[in-house]
Amino acid sequence: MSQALDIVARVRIGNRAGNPWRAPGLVIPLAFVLLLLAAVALPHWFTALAPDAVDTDAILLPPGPAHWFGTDQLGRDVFTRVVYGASQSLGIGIGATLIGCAGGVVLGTAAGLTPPVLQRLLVRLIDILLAFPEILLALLLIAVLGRGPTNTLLAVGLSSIAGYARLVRSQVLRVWQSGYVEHAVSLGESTPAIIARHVVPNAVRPLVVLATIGVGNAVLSASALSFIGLGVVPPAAEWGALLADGRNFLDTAPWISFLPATVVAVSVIAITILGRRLQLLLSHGSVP
Amino acid sequence: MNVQLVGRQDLTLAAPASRGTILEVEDLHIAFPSRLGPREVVRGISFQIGAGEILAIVGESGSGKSVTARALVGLAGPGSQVHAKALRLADHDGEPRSLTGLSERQWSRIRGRKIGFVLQDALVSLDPLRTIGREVGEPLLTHGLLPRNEIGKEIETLLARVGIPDPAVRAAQYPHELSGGLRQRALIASALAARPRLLIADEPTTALDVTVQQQILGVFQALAKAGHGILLITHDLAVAAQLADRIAVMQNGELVETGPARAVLRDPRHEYTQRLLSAVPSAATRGRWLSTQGTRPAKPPQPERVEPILALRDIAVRFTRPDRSVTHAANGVSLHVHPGATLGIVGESGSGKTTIGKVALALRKPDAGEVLFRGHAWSQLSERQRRPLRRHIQTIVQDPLNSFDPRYTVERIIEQPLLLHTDLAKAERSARAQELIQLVNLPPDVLDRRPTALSGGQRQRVSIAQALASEPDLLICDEPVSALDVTTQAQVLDLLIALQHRLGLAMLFISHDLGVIRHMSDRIAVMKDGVIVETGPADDVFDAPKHDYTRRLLAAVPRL
Amino acid sequence: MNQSDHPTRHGTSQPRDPRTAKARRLHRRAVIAAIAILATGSTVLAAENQVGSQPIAGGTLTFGLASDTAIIDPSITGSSITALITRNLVDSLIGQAEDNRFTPWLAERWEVNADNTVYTFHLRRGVTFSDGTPLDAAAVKFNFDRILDPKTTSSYSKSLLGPVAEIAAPDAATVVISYKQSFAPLLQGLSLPYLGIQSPTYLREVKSTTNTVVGSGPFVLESFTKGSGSRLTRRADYNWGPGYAAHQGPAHLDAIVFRYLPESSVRLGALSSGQVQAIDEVPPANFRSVQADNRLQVVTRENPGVNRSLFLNTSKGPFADVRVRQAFQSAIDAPNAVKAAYFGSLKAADNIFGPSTLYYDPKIAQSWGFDPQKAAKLLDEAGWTAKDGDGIRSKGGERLSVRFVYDAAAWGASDLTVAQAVQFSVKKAGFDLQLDPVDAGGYTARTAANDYDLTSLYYVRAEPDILRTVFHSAYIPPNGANNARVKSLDEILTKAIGASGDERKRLYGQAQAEIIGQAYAVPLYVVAYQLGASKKLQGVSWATNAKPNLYDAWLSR
Amino acid sequence: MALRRFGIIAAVLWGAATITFVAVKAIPGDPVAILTGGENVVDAAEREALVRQFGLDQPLPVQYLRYIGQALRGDFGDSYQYRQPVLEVIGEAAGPTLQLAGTAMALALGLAFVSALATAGRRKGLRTVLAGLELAVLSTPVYWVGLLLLTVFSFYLGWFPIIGGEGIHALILPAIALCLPLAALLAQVLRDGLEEALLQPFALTVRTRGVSETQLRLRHALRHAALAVSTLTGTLFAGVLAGSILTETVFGRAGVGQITLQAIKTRDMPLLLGLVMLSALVSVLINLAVDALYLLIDPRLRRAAR
Repeated sequence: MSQALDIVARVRIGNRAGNPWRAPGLVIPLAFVLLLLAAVALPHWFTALAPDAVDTDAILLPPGPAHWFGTDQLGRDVFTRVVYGASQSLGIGIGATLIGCAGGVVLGTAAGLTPPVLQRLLVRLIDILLAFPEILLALLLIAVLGRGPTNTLLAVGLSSIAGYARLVRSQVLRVWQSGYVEHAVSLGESTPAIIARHVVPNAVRPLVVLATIGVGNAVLSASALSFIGLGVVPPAAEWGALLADGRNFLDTAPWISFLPATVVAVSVIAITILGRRLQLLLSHGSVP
Repeated sequence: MNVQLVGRQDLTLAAPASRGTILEVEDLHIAFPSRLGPREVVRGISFQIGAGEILAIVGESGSGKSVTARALVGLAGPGSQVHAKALRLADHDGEPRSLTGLSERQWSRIRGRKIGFVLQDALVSLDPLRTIGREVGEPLLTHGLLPRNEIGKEIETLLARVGIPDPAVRAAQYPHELSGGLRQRALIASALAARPRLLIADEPTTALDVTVQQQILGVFQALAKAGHGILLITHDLAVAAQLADRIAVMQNGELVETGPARAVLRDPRHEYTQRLLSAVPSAATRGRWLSTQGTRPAKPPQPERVEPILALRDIAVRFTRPDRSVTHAANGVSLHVHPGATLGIVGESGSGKTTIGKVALALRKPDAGEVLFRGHAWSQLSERQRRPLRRHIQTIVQDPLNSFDPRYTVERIIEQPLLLHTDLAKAERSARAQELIQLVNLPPDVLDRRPTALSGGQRQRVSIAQALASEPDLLICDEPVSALDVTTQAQVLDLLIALQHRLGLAMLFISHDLGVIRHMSDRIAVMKDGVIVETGPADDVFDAPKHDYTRRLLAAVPRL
Repeated sequence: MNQSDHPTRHGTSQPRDPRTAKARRLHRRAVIAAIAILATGSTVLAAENQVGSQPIAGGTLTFGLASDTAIIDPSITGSSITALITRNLVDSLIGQAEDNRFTPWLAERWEVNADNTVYTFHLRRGVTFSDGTPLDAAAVKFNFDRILDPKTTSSYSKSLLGPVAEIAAPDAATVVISYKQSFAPLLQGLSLPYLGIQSPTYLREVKSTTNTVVGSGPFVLESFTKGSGSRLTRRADYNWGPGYAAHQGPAHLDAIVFRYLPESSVRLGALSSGQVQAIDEVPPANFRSVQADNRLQVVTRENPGVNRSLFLNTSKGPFADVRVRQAFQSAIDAPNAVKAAYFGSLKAADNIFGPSTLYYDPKIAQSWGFDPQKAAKLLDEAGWTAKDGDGIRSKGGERLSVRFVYDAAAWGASDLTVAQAVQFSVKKAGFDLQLDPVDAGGYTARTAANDYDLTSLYYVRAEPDILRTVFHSAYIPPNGANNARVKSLDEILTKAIGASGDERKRLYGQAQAEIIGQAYAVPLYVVAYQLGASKKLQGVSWATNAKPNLYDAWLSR
Repeated sequence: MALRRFGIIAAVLWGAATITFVAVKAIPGDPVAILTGGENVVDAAEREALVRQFGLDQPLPVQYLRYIGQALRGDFGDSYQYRQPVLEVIGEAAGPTLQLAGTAMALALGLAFVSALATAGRRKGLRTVLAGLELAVLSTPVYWVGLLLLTVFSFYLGWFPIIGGEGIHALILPAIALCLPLAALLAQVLRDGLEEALLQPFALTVRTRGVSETQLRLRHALRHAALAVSTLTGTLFAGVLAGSILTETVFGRAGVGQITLQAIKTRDMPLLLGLVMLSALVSVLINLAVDALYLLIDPRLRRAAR
C-alpha cells in the first residue's frame, strides 16, 4: 500500500493548530514505541522464558499470571514470542523501510537529476515497477530469494523502492526549482555542492515522515507474507507468523492470534501516529 | 471606465437609493482563546456606514482590520468571541436589525443577501473548479431569489453591471481563464448578486496592477453612487485616499483616528497616522528618511562618465509556452548600472522586469545580447568561470523565505557566502556574522533562530545581511519590500539607502510600486511587455513622461 | 486376487501427506503401481453400524475441502482431490472393495494370463455416458490410447497403465490389454478414477478437458470452478454401480457440492455450524471437540506402509557419522511432539513401518526412543564436545547444524508444529536443526543435488516391499526417494522379493532393525486419514485410495 | 500525444514482462519437476516431450523472444498447472475478483464519503472516534479482519453463510473485509482534502454568500478533495487485485488472487507472466483513467493538456 503512501502521509489526523509536542496523542505512542524498541534490544528484560521453549505439558493454556498471553500449541509462552517477535517484525519493518528509502533516494534522485535521456529511462523504470502490485513483487522476490527473515526484509524493502523513488523524484524536482537552489547558484555554489547540501537533504525531509509510517506498513506486509506461507521460517516468532499459526486455533485458543494481532495493530497505530505527529512538528517548524 | 448601472431595478433586489445609516457598530470586541486566556484582537471599536458612503479602515497587518470585517458577517473564525454594544444592519426596508446573538442559520440569511463580501485576490477567492457564471449565480440560488431558468440571464446582467465585456462568454469560463481585473470584477458581481445594501471589500485591489486597480476602484465608486454602503479594508493609504469618504486608522485592535478622508490625510492628529503617512515613499520623500524624521545626508557625488558596473546590451529572452507559442519576456533591452548609483526598473506584472533581474544575475541566459560586468564578459562566461565572480553581484528578493534553505539557521544563512568566498575560520565567520547582523540593525540572538520564526521585515534584513557578507559591488533587488507593511517597508528602504551610502553599492532596483521606485532610484527604466519604453533620470521620467504608457501608469497611481 | 510377491504389483502410492492442503494439488505420486489399502478398522462410520436405518434418497451433501485441484480431468492429473470428485463422475473397468477384493464394474468379468501380460475384459452392456454415448470397447480403447499419447501429457494415469504393448477391441464388448513383460499392478490401477472411462464423443469434441469431464458415473458434473469448488448432480438413469457397493441404481444424494475451504478454522466452522456436512483434514486442535460434539463424528483411517519419518542423509555432513545419527534419533521426543501437534488424534510411530504393515516387527519399539543422556554421550564420543552460548555443539569450529529441506506446499500446519517440537527437542541435545522450506521444484533439485541433511516423507502401502523404494540404492535421488542415501540394504531388500514365509519375515525384520539401529530414519507418527462429518451423513464407504466414496452415502433428516 | 501514451503503455508492459521473465527464470530448481508434479513419475521420453511442448529446451534468449513475440499476438501460452491457455485461466478468475473488488471499492467509497463529509472540520468528538477507528482498521492485518468477520458473522451469528453459492450473500463478508482498510484510507484522505479545501480563501467567499456548511462541502469542497481521492482510488483499485490474494484465501473464494498465489507457489511461468501483464495493464489503464478524471474535475489542467 505504500504506493499510495505519499498521499497517505499528507493526511493529518490531529488538529492543525496547537503545539504538537503538547498533544496527549504524542506521549502515549512515543512511550509505546520506546517500549517496543526496548523489547527489540533487551527482550530478556521483559521475559525470562525462551521464545522457542517447547513445553508439551502446558499446551494452549489461556492467559494467566504464569503466561500473560497464554501458551500456544507447543506450550510456548505467547507473550515471550511476541516480545522476541518484536525484534523480528520491527527489524524487518525498519530494515525493509531503510532499503526502500535508500533505494528510493538513489533511484529518485538519479531520475530527477541525471541527463534527460537517462532520466527518461529511469522514470520509465519507476513506472514499470509501480505497475506491479507491491505484494506481487514481494512474492516474486521471495520465490527467487527463498524464505527467511532476511529475504522477507529484502522482498518487502525492494518492492517498496519504486513508491519511495517516485516521491523522492517529485521532491527533488520541486527542490531543484526552488528559490533557495537558484539563490545558491547566485551565491556561487557549485552544482555538486548544491545537490549535496540543499537538494538531497531537503528532498529527503518529507521521507522521514513517510518512512515512519512505512515501518508500520512494512510490518503489515511482512506479516501478510507469513500468512500466505511465504514469510519467515519457523520457529521464528515474527508477528505475522504468530498470527498465521494461531489462526488454526481461533475457536479453541483465540488468544494465540488475538493478543499478537492486538500488539501488531497497536504497534502500527503507535508508529503511524508518531509519524504523523512528526510531520506536524516538521510543518510547524517550517511555516510561521 | 464604463460601469453600467442599468440592472433590473426590481423593487426587492434593488439597492435602496435612500440615505440613512446602513451599518452601525458600537464598541465591538473580538477575542480569541489562547493558552493565556482570551486574547483581544479588536478592542472596542465603533463606526457607522451610511448609504452611498465608503468607509475605509486602514491598518497594517495584525491590526485587526480583517477580522473586524469578517465578524460583521459572523465569520470571525472558530472559537472567536464577538461582543458589541450594538451591531445593527439596516434591512431592505430600512429598519435596523441587530446582528448580535444570531444563529448560524440566521447568519446565512444575512450573508450575501444583506452584506456582500469581496475578498482579496480573486484567483484564490473564486472556486477554481467552477465557472464564473456558477460562482456569480450562487447567492441567487442560495437565497432562492430567482427561479433557476432566470438565473442565467441575471448573471449576464450582473457581469455587465461590473463592466465585464461579453458576459455570456465569460460566464462559461473558469477563473484561471480570466485576467486579474476581470476576475476581481466577477468576484464583485458575485457579492452584488443578491443585491445587498452593504458591501465589504477586504483588500480588493492588493494583487492588481495599478492600471487595473484604478478600474476596480472605479467600480466601487460607481456602486457607492448607486447607494451601496461600502466598507473598504486596506493597508494602502493611497487607495483609501482615492476611494473613501471617511477613513478610520486602526492599530492594535483600536481605531486611533477616524474622520473625513481629506481631514485625516491632510491633518493627521494621531502620532501613528502621522508615522504611517510619512512612511509612504513618493516624490516628496526623496532625500529624507522614511522611518525617522529628518533629511538624510546627500549621496556622495558620483564621478561623471564613469564606466558602468553592469551593462545589458540588446538583451532578448524568449519563453515557449506549453502550447508552443513564443513570448518575449525581454526584447532588445539595454541598461547600464553605474557604481554607487541606483537604477530602478518599474513595470506591471508580466512586463519582464523580473526576467531582466535574472539575466543580470546570470541565472537566465539571454537568447540574444550580452551582459557585461565591469566591462568584461558576464553572461557569456561558463558557470565555472563566473562562480568566483558571483560574490560581486548579490540579490535580494521579495520573499527571502524562498531563497533560504529551510533547514538553515540565520547564522548558517549568513555564513553561506562566507564559506564560499572567504577562507575564514569558524570563529572568524561567526564574528563576521555578528557584525553583519548588527549592520542590518538586528539583535544578535536572531542568529540562532530559523527564518520561519522571524517577521517579514526581519527576514528581509537577514537577506540583506547575507547579500552583504561577500562584500558585493552590486545589489539586484527584486521587489524587496512588496510583501512588507508600510512602516516596515520604510525601515528596510532606509536601511538599503544607508548601506548604499556607506558601502558605495550600486543597485538594480526592481519594483511595481512607482512611489518606491521614485524614492529609491537615480535613474529609472519603465518596462512594458519586455521592452524598455522609457528611460532617464528619475525626476525627468516622473515629472515629464515622454511615453504614453508612462503617462498612463502615472495617472493610475492613487495619490495621497 | 493374485497374491504373488511381485515387487511392483501392489500398493497404491499415496500423496505423502493426507492432511495438508496443497499436497494433493499436483500429482504427488510416488512410483508406480498399487496395492490394496487395508482397512485398519480403527473407526467405522457410525452409520455403518446402525442396523435398520434405511437410506433416504435426496438432499445435497456439501463437502469442505482443504485443497483445490487445478484440473478436473482425472486422466491428466494425479490430484487426489480430482480423484475424490471424479470418483462420482467416471466409472472404472473394475472396482476394489475395502477388503481389497476386485469386483466387477464396467467389466462384468476379466481374465489375466499366467505371467500377467495379457488382460481380457468383458464389458457390461447397456452402459451410457451422461452425454448419451454408449460405452463399448472402442470407447475404452479410445480412453487408454489417449492416455498413452504423449501429447495428452498424462503422467500419472499413464504410469498406472504401465508399459502397454497393445490395446485391442476385438468386439464391442471385449477389451484386451497386452504387455511385453509382466505387469501385475494393472487391476489395482484400473480401479482408480485416474483410469476411469470418459465419453469418447466428448473427448473428441472438447478443446480442453481442464474444467470438464463427461463419464458414466452416478453423478454428472454441473460446474467446476477453480479456487471455489464443484457441483455434482445425480444421474437418474444410473444402474451400473460397482460390485462392492451397498446398493444398485441411482445414488441416494441429489447433489454433491465440493467447496474449497483452505482455512482450517473456516472449514471447521462451516462444519460445526452445519453449513457443510463433511470436511477433510479435521484440524487436530479441534479433533476432541468434534468428537465430543454429538452432532459430529470423526473417522480416522490409519494407513499401513512407511510411517511419517525423518530420513537422515548418511552420505555427507554430520549425519555421515552413525553416532551423530543415533544421537539425533535419541534426542527427539517424538511422542510428545506428536501429542502436541495432533492432540492424540494420531499415534506416535515406534518403527519405520506402521503397525498394520505386513511383517511389522513390534520388538523394534524397545530398541530406541527418547534418551537425552544417550544422545549427549554419543555426541561426546563423536567429538562434538564444544558448546556455544545457545547450547549448540560444535567440532573443530564447525557448528552441529543440520538442514531439513521440505516442500513447504506439502507441509501442513500440524507437521510444522511437529517439526518445531523436534527442533526444540534436538536443540537441547546440541543440534541446530534449521528448517529449510522450498517449493516442489526446489525440493526435487535439492534432493537430486544432495544438498540437504534430512528430509521427510511417508508411503501408504501394506506390502513391506515398499522399503525398497525408500532404501534401495537404485532409488537414490534423482532416481527415487532414498533420501537417506543408504546403500547397505540392497542385498536384504532384493533377497526379500523372492523369499517366502519365515525367511521373508526374517529379512524384513533385519531391515527394520538396521534402519532404526543405524538411525537411517527417525519415525515420527503413523499416518491416518481423517474425515470430519455430520452424523447425518451415513453410508460412506472407502475407496482403495483411502478416499471417502459417496455413491452409497445419504443424509438422514 | 495518443501515440506517445501508447508507447509508454507498451514500454511499461514490456518492462513488466521482462522483469517477470528474468525473475521466474532466476527461481532456483528444476521447472520440469514442477511441470510433472515434483516427483519423478515420468520417464525420460515423456519428460522430453513436456520440455519440448513448453519450449523449455530452447536457450533462454530464444524462449524470451518467443514469449514476447507470442504475447504481442495476444497468446500467453498454456498454464503449466492448469494445462489451459493462460488467457482462459485468467478470464475465468477475473470475473469473481472484479465482482469482489468492484463491490469492495464501491462500498469503501460510500463509507468514506459519508464519514468524511460528516466529520471534516466539524463534530470534533465523532471525528476523533472515526479517525481512531480508521487508524485501527488500517493498522490491523486485513486477513485478520477477515477471519474475525467470518468467526463472528458466519459461524456464531450465522448471518452470512460462506457456503451457498456465488450470490450476493456470499459476497458481502469478503467485500466488507476488503473494503474496510480501503474505506479507512479513503476517508482519511477525503477528510483531509475537504479540510484543506475548507481552509482555502474561496471557501470564505462561498460562506460570505450565505451558503450552508453542507452545501459548501457538497458543491465546492468535494470536488477539490476528489482530486487526491481519485488518484488514491486508482492506486488502490490496481492494488485491490493483489489485495484479493489475502481476502480470497481467507474466504475460500475463487479469483485472480488465488491463481496468482498458486502460480507463484508452483512457478507456473506462463500464468505468472500473464498475471503480471494483466496487473500492469490494469495499473496503466487506471492511471489513464485517473488522468482523464483529473481533466474532468480540474479545468485548470485542461489547457495544459491540450
